[in-house]
Amino acid sequence: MAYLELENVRKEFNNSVAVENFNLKVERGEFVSFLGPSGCGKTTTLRMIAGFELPTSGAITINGVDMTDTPPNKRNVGMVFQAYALFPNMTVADNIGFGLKIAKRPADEIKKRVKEMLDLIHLPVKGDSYPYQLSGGQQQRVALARALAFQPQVLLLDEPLSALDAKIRVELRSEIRRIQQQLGITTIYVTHDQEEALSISDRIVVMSAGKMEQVGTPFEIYNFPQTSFTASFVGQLNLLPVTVSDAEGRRCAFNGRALAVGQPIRFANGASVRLALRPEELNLGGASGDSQRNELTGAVESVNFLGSVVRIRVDVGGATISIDLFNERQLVLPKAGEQVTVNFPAESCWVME
Amino acid sequence: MAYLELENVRKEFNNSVAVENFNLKVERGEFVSFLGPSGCGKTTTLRMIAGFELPTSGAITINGVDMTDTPPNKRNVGMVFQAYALFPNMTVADNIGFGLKIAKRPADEIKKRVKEMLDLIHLPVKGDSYPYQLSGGQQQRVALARALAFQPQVLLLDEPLSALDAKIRVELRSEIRRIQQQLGITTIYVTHDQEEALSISDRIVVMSAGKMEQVGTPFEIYNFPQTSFTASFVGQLNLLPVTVSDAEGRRCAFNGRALAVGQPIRFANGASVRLALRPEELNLGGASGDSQRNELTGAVESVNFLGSVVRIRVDVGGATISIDLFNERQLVLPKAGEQVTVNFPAESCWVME
Amino acid sequence: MRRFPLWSWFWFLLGTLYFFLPLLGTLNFSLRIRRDVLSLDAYNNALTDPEFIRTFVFSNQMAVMTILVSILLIVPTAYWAHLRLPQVRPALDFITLMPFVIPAIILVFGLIKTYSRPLTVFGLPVVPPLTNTVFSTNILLIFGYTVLCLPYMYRSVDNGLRAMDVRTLTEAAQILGAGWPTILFRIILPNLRTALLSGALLTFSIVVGELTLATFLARPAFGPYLALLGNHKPYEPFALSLISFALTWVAMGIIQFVTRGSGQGQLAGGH
Amino acid sequence: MRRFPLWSWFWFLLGTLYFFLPLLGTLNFSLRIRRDVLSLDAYNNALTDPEFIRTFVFSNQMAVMTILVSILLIVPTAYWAHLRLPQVRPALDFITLMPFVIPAIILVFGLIKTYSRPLTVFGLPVVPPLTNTVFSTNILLIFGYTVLCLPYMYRSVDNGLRAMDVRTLTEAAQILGAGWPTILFRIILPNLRTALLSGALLTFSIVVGELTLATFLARPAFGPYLALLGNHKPYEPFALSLISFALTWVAMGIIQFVTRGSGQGQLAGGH
Repeated sequence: MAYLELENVRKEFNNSVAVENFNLKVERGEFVSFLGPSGCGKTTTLRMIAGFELPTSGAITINGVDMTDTPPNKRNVGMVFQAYALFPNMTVADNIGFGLKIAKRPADEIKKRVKEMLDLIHLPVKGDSYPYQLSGGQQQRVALARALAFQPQVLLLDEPLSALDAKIRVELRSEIRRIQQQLGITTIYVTHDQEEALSISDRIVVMSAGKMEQVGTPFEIYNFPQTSFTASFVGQLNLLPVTVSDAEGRRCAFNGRALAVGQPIRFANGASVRLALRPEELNLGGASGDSQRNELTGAVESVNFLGSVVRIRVDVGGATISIDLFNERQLVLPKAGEQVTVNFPAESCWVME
Repeated sequence: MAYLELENVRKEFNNSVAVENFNLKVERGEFVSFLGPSGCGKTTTLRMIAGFELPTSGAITINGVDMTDTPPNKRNVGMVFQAYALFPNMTVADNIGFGLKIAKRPADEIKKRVKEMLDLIHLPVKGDSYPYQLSGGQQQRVALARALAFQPQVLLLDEPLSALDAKIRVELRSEIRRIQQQLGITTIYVTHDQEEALSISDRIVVMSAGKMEQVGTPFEIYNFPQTSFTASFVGQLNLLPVTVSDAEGRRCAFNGRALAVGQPIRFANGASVRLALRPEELNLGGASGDSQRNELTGAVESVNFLGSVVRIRVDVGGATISIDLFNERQLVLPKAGEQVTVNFPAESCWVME
Repeated sequence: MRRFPLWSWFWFLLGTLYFFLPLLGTLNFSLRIRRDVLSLDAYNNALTDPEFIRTFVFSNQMAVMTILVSILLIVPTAYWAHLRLPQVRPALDFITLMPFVIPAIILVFGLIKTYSRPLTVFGLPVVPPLTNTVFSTNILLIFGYTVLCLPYMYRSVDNGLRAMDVRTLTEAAQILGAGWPTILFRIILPNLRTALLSGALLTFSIVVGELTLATFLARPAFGPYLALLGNHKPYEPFALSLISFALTWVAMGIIQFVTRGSGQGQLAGGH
Repeated sequence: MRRFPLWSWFWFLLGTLYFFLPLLGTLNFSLRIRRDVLSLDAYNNALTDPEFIRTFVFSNQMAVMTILVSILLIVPTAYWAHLRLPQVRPALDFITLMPFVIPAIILVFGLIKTYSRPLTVFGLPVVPPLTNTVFSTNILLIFGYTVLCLPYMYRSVDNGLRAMDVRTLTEAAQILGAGWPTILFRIILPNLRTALLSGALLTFSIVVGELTLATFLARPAFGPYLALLGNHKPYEPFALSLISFALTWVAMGIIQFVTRGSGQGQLAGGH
């Protein structure tokens, strides 16, 4: 049986549906992210697990115990908020020890545990500081320590990094992952940042408009998106208007040119669909007769140097596609207006509505 | 003669130096970015060009006229602010026409020009809206139109995109570039975002602690950084501690292994220096005897899937290096702990202090 | 909502009752000038008293002058502090808070003593005596009111300026070629509209009801008239109380309406 | 700075003079009880009057009670509004603004009329007459003061709550296992410390100087004593004015000190 389980969870606010038909089983020690744009219901779902919102219907079970109606202060769940939410009137040590003090643990046990936690977050000497004396990143580490100090069954993180600067964000996310793996704690992580979700999670739940779009590992979500929402929300995507020419043989046609598709086509012959492919799977140059590679030609619209990546936009007639290449010193880049040939493997593209 | 020229510009605030020894010639129609971390003096320099700050010493010339002491309302310069700064009591049309009205142009000319500007920013029907009715991105377009309406000699942009969401930011930056090229207006753009500066500029001025670090095209800045600040501020960088073994022959040694360096070494033999290389120029696998490629071996520390890019960290003994690979479906990725060989071309690495 | 303790409702209800009971009582009483019948006679009596008209008009004139003096004093000072001297803003906040905590009676003592003789500083005459003529006493009264209302007006203007990012708007106007008069009258003042209105209405309400200053300066204002009436007549003061109260509601309704109507909630002043 | 028009300096100077001249005049005058000599006799006379002690102590007691009643009434209401009913906050803002604009004289009329008889609502007695005994009249006075000071106290508490992100802190405490009493006494109140202090000090200053309510309820408070003194003695009231003023400065100094001392500027209450 799963450690944390949400069954048919539904939540309405004033007759508008915020979350519906939410079913998820999370294994002990698993790190699951809820990924989606704002208003997709990811935070509402997290708040139902915390007990701040009650589901309109459905059940939430933690470690086999039905928690659906348990108030938040009886759930034994840890939570980290976007706004840190450290108690400003307490020192860092008192903040971390707060949950243990509430649980009336002996003072020396609290002291020992606080010390452990301070070491865990690499802030061993900050115990007597006040929150306002710490940087945002340090405050969020303390909030993490506070959430973990009383050994909760589940750790919930509600966009914990979105108030931080880009560099700190990258640093702290691997920190969070390290601590989570070290303690083996079951974790739910809410974010709207796809790179964050991809890099940190065991599994991702992509959400949109209150519904689950797809559940899978980062690799599955990125490489095999099952809905057009997932495909376009996670990563960059080129979309070519094509006609299915041979669904069985996995072929479609773009401007009269036949293209091989690596994955099954679930549309009838003659259907007008879109061929999806990621910019980084395209290459400049011909396919040199490889039947498993497709070829397109067109005029370069722009060449955009972005640092590690060079993005080339090519007008292939009726559609513009982006090609991402790694910057290399020797790279000879085409100029705007030049005619180029572009190739991509059949395997890398798929057909969507 | 250059269209906009800054000569030996220096600015002190309360005896602390904000900008010093700033020399720059900008050609007519050129797009130059000032790039650097906050507090590096880039905004102060821009504000001196606008006339909001006066240089402590030095001269600023626009189109051959010395503007050093001219008040901002006499400079005929357009500016776009980070906070949009639209006048909330005026409609979009009145905002755009404000500069022309101040200049007492005839009403029908203003009307015509406002219409042109609204078309230019692709908001033809928003003339009668008030700023609070527009999204952030739309407000910034209007601010751009307002700055351009009275045909200024120079356009200044002070972090115009940093208050916007990531997707809008990318969209609006190519919009700004398009309009700038269409009108051929000389432009100075201040940003702390290296990708923004790389993608939009003709030339970049990298600044740090009030000084110019390097001036060059995006390609030069990224691929041939001249200072260690530039190298580490722009893009990701791997740094290996190496010893120069043969400065003449462009060789150095890392853990007893000889490495070829593509660029001249300006250090003596035996000097302890650092070898710099970008994560995207490394590849997995052996150099297969190519003398112009270097080889390192080590244990995989982590494999991090970031979507379009997979980042592999390898402990090569005494240092950890990052390798960026494009995600491809067929890619067989090493596991953490596995021994791997990594190769990179001599040309892609250089030696720094 | 579900888990919230009941006592909150209790307190909320108590607060509401506490506030509205006196009002109901006053209304009830003011309608009972004739035994056992509800009538508006008390209102009629009060409003037709020529002394009422005279004092009410006088107080209104004083209020308008006070508002003008306040705006002229505060807007440029506050704008300047926002634009160029942010470091003096705490000092301004502090100074403008003081009329809250200096009782009006102390203020009026100070005014009378200081300005009833030619004011000398280190032996040099600076201001002639102001209490000698009606006109100059009115000036003293207006300046006294200005101090009394300073916290409200300053706070309104300060909030209004804070909401609009004074510095960037000023710079945006400058770079488009505008000079100082244009910036003040075309950018700053129009965006302070609701803030000024809110400050003005508060000032108005305070001045019209003010008792202490007018009494001690012996000016025929509405506040002392109302107090006098309270000592002599049983019902009419309550009618006037309610009228004044209703005027207040109307004034605040106008603030709310204008604030909403402009569609720019973030620019609203007020407290 | 360079290009800023000169008139701003002019206004700034005028404002400062305007504020401090009366103070200097008062100080000068209060030291001149003996002809041609500066002396502190006026201060000595004023402070040794037994009536001064009596009224000052009474007003201080009233002030303390007013502060307690205000805190009990306002903190839970404001906390609850922040946590669960953000939509009622505009209404609360509006209601608590009203004492600003209802003259004290109207308030006291309403209080006297309403509570001098058994208060009936639709014929049912709700509250016994309060003006019959000294004790119950004091209660009426305290409640009157509470209304007068409502804007200051509510605004302090509201600012304090606004500065601390009530909802997230409450949820953070809940998820760590805390119940309501713990949340209120360990999280909310400690973080309102400076806000409450600031509101309390303002309330204190206002109550101690208040004239109208105390006069009409015939209670021996400090405000009426000072007014009486002003009609009979020439120098002493000015000495007391300045003492009261000094107390005010001390009180505000304490606010500033505590606000700074806590090192948490963002949690400061006040206006």
